[in-house]
Amino acid sequence: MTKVPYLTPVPDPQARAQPDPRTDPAPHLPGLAPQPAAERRAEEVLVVDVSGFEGPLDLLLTLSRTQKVDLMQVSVLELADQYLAFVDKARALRIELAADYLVMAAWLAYLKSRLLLPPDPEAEGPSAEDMAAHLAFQLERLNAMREAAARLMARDRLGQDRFARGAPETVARQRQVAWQAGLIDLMRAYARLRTRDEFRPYAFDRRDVLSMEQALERVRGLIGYAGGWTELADFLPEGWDGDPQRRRSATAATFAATLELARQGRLEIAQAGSFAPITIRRRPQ
Amino acid sequence: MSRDDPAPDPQRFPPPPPAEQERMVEAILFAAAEPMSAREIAARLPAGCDAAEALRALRARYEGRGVQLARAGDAWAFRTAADLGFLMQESVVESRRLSRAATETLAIIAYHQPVTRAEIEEIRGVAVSRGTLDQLIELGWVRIGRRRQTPGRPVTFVVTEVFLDHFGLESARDLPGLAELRAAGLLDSRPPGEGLAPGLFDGETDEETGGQAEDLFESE
Amino acid sequence: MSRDDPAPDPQRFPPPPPAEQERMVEAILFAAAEPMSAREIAARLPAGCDAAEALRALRARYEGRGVQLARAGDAWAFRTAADLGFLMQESVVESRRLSRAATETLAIIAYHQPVTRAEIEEIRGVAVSRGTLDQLIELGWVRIGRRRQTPGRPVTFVVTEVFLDHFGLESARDLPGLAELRAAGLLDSRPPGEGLAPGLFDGETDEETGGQAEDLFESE
Repeated sequence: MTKVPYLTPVPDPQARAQPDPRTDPAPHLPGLAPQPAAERRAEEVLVVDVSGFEGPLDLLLTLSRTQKVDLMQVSVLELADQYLAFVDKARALRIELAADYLVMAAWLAYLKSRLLLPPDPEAEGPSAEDMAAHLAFQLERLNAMREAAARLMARDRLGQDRFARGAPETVARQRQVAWQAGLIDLMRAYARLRTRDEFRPYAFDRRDVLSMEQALERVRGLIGYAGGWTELADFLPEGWDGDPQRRRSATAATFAATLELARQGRLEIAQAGSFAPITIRRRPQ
Repeated sequence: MSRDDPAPDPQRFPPPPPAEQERMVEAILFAAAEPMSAREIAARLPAGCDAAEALRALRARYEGRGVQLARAGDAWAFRTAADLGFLMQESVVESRRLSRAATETLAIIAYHQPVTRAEIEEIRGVAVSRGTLDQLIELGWVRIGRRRQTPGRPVTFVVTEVFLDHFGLESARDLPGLAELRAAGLLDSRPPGEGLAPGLFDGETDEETGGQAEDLFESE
Repeated sequence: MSRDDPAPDPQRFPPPPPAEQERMVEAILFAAAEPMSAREIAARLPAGCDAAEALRALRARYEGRGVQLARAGDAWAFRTAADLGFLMQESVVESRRLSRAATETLAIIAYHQPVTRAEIEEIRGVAVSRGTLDQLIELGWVRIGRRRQTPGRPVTFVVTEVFLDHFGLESARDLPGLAELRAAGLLDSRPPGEGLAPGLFDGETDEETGGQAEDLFESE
């Protein structure tokens, strides 16, 4: 208990805040007398460096090394004593120990008592020896992984001992697009087109309304034969120029159709003046 | 040179044998990001090495290999053998489906050739964009045929041998008609509730379709 | 299928002779910085080539040279010989030093893979911080493997080809001391007398592990 290797002296943070005379390059600055050695030592509080350990298992592994035996032969009883002594010391120094350190302490105290007492034939669960063996196994396994990590890191590593090509060449990617269309697509497309009319949503048959589609169809067919300027009224289908309602509908639809064809650049529209007859002709190509 | 003093120890050892020097130069040039001159290489080698000799040996060793030790001015670097440059290209074939517009246009040309643009538009009911026809021509599936001897002498479009080859057809006349398409079940993938009246499909030609339009027209 | 035809030409030619195939693989691998699998190499070679055979020949050719053909898992790459690393000290990439937690975690994953987070924690005796695994995954050394078919279906971690390449290992079976560790029973997934002391750690980390595993899975 007197010589505990895992208790490392760490300078008190408060003491560190003051200029350290050992490293201060100018200890003889006016007004700053060198600190007496005794005072200095008092400020260096002995602290248990728990933060240096990665948990109780790490601490146990470090402790087990002080037994200077192969980990296979480590005395778990002795280890339990060492650990409990560590925890006591930390408590005496009023060091806050994380909960898992205390859980481990409790478990080791329990294990120690089980190891010291004669085995209870009534007791259920693993024997104290099994538990001790498992703890030894855990320590050995952790130690083995630590050594494996060190060996791994000591290998000839890429970028440190082994090197990749310094000037890799770029591989040009040529992108080719293969357009996919099968005969089936073609036939489906055609079938879709030629049967489209049959799949138009159902509409009331409005006998006295000429649709723009119908007018478009008609004007498109006739415009090729109309050499010069022709009146719009001449394009109305037969039977649509008598009844006023029908004529109005036909005229509106035909006019809309000529506007559409004019937009497409297929014909030209002219009107001499307001309310004068509208004339159209095929656009000269 | 200040470079000479800090490492006097290598001088005490004899230089490595030539084969080893060659290995060293090989490794240095392989890892180098830039071409290196013989002097730069020598600076990295143990004292007493003959970089020029090692480079000569190395160059001979890579003679005829897939990679060559090339010299550019004063500097040396490994380069892919010129005849293998084609391996540095990776061709990625991306297959894309033809757009609906292109497929429909192609179908119309195949079924109605020779066909004018206006006729295509009439059948499709929408204007055909320039790009669509261009794409089909670029693919080699469509070419421009004779001009139609009608006012305006519009150009016509026809399908090509490449097209027939691609679609496995002997001639465009082998394309199945609507009745056959229906018989093959190709017309059945229709939205529900839009049942077909079989009689309507037998009219395959333009005229007959036009006739139907006329019927609609004059039935009142 | 019409798709089968587009590249019939290379098939018509016999594959290049083996020596030529070796040159080609040499050129391809010299040009690449990252390891390439035999399949990737084959995809760049003319049709009918035997990439595996060419790799074998090439590897023998570079035996003992300054540059070696190294294998990492399924992939191949040229790397400078490890004994010549001292010549390239200028090219050393200053890598961030890994924490002890990170190196231990890496070793545990390499030697115990596939391994769950709970198992890593059991071996180390402390919870694995999120940053540790993230760092290893970011380095490309560790990736997520299959889920373990146990309650909670936790994700497992495995090492990658990048890890093998970095540490100069042909496969995870070549990890130093693997056989001895296995013989000593130190790699057994379920050691004798399980559920004793580790229970101490399990209790506090299990739930968290479950949660983390979910996170990892969903962030994929």
